[in-house]
Amino acid sequence: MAQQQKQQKKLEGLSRELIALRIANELEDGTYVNLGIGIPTLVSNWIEGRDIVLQAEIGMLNTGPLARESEVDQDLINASCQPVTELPGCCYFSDCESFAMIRGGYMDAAVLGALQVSEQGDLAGWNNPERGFPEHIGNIGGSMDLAVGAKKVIVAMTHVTTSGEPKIVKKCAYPITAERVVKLIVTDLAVIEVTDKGLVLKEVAPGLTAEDIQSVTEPRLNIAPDLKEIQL
Amino acid sequence: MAQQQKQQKKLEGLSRELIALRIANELEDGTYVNLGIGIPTLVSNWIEGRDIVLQAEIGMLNTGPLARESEVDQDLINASCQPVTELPGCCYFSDCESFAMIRGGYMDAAVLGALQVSEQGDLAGWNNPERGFPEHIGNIGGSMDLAVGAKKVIVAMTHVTTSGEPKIVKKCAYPITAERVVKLIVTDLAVIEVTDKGLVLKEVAPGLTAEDIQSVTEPRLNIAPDLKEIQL
Amino acid sequence: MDKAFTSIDEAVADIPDGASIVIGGFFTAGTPYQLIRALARHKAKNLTIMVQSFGPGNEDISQLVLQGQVKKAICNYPFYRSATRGARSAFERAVRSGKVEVEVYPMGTFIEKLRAGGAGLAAFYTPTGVGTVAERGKEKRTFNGRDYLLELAFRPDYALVHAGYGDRMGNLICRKTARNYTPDMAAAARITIASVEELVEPGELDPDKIHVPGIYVQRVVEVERLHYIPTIE
Amino acid sequence: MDKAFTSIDEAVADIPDGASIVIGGFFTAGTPYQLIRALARHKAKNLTIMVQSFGPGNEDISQLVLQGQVKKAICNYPFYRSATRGARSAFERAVRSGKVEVEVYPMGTFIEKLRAGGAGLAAFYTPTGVGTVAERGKEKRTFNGRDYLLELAFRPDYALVHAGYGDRMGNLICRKTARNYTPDMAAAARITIASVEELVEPGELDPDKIHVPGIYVQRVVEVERLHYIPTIE
Repeated sequence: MAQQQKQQKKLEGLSRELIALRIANELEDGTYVNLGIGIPTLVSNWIEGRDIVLQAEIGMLNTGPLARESEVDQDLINASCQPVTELPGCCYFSDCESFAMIRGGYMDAAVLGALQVSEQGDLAGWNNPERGFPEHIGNIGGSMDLAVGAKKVIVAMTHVTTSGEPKIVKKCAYPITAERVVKLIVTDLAVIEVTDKGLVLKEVAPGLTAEDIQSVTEPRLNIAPDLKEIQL
Repeated sequence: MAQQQKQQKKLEGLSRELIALRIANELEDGTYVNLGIGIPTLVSNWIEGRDIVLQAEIGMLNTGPLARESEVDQDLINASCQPVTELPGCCYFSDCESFAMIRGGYMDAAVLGALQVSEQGDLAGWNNPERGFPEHIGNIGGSMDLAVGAKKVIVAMTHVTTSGEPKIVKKCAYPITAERVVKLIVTDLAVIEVTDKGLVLKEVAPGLTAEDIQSVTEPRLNIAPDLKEIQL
Repeated sequence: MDKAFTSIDEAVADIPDGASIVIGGFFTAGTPYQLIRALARHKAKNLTIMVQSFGPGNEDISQLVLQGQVKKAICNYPFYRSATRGARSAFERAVRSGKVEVEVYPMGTFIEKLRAGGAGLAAFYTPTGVGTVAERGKEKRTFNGRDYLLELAFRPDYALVHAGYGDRMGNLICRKTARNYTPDMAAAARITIASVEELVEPGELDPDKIHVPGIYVQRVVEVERLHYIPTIE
Repeated sequence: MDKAFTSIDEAVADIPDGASIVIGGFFTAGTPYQLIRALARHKAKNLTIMVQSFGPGNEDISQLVLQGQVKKAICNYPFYRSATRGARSAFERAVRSGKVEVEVYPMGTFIEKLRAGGAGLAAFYTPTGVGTVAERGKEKRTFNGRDYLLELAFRPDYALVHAGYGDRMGNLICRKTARNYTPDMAAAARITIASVEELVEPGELDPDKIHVPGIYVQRVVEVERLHYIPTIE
């Protein structure tokens, strides 16, 4: 544990904003994307002007940037309860339609936060049992629908917990959001792909090695032949 | 058969318009009503100015009278494919929403035509096997949804077929639309209620007797203690 | 995202033989006449066509039947109401001769199966059709003392729909009862092709009034408004 | 049909003890604050409340909890996101002490159960929640190689909803993302009570723009627009 904490200090990585930028680079033009609460929300700062349509699960397509003070409208918010704006071509619909759309496979990508991701791509993100409620009681919100409905689930999170524990694990200890759905994990330290043959380390933060990443990752990482520094 | 035809000639009853009027009188103010194809459509002529909202299953509430020539809009039709008009407070919605509404129990009454009605209230109206298609192939349209969804199903039809056969029968020979749904049958000759204890003859056309009606009705009719002439 | 096509023939050009295609519209309201004609010119074969009717208002579909493009029809009101008129219809003749297979659903079930498909649901239980021939081959199950039939979701390959107004991102606004099947068919199909009478730039349509969110529409093409007088011969 | 009430207290006066009530709104968008306050004044007890959250944006609901009116809560995001803020919430304390029972569904399932109820369907199969604790006690079934959970329809006794505009026949138009749960909750409940910021005569609303057909709304009452700034402390 002492050793791990020492190691954690050594592993300085990307800021939350740069994790978001790396994910923005991953998104393709001409796609529909949903951004979850937390780091995922920051992705919107990096796609302005790009041909990417954001969906807000409350019931909106083509959500614009956060509203400035004079623009705030209590009837125009995203699912993180932030006041937002309209982009040309936006439209509104019911929450029921929004989730029909999500389950129906219309989201090309969903970017979600996570407490843990397993090497099979299980996502645990909705319930922190440390809060002391029974295991089946917690803030599910739209996370389970997004996790099963999106064509590509990208997880945005810090690589380890505040106490230095790996969040990429062999098996999720926290209640899961969905089984075998995560395709890509972007953390402050690395970009890791989830494949049928296990996790593949594709990119590392500047100054870090594959061994550094492995030391804070529970399952064994396969190293991509073209392993490189995180592309920003 | 010769005798029956003689009898049929004798039993002159209400016109289609007056069957519709009798049904209009049955409808309560403050209700939502769907009118099927045929005689039921004529009911709309008798409720102008009353507090009854008509639903068109194509996706409209508060459908107005048939459009006059100058008002015709190809995008504003009822389910009988007739051009109609708007009444104040009308609204449009999808066909899917329309049937959600119908199955959801929001129609206080549906007035439907029928080929046969059984003494249990089974309705047969969608498929005339004489047309020569297999039994499961025919114009179902919205009839099955309306028959199971409406709070009160009222049948509007002639009492006998063009060849003089009873259309109120012990058991439907034609493919049924729904089981045990008809509450009231209004024909050119009589008004008959379908109850748990069988059919109850409530009203007869002017000049006719209960015996006349029984002679063209297959199941046994219970005669209402207050049997009267059809109220128009 | 500019989903506008200038050529209606190009908009349908990739529809392969054997495709399942849902077609919107109810008689004169919302029928995508020009897209149906383009499909006839395109000549894809062995098609499964899901449409309200092969009867009145859909005369343009006759051409698909006459050209032998239709293998199977899924409808809720397949035929002309009039037996006499029906006897003259190419579709009814093809059904009687066994050239076209027909499946009929109650109208509410017909569109709810598509809604379920678009909404990512596998199936639902409906009370409609219990005790009738519509229950043949279907699971019947009791909930709270009432019987229901299990109906499976349907996800067609293509949808051909029509709307009064559309923008280049695929958002559609329908006129009055022409809305009918359009929103749910657009959501159900993997590729939705919409003809619109007025194509505008994104931002010109009222976002609170859009009936079909653009995400459901992959191609949009402007067409002339054809004028019909709704009367049944 | 004039469904307008002048007194909001009269509009909720018949809600009995033990009723199930769905409440629309998502944070500051579309929450029927005044109706919730009227329900607190009305003091009906043993209520089952189905609402997105007892957390931010629904502080007015705290009063129902503090007054012991709530027996059971059905939510999709019941608590404050912040554990610290949550610890101070009357609702979380009531849940921890066992005074209020909680049931949680994924957001899509939460609203789809109501949609099914309003649409007269008994149940549906959804892929959401498979392999998670959400599948406890639920039938799991495979369709085309994929697993789905059976979810039952829900038909509450009452719905409290809010809309920007309404007419006396109950037709509602919502503003932007304030639409959220309103249409499907209104359809699901046996009695829907709507507060609107502007009540107009029938015919004044664009019939192509109505989000909630009046048939789903039994009572409508005009209220002042309350102004909130959407920020989470």
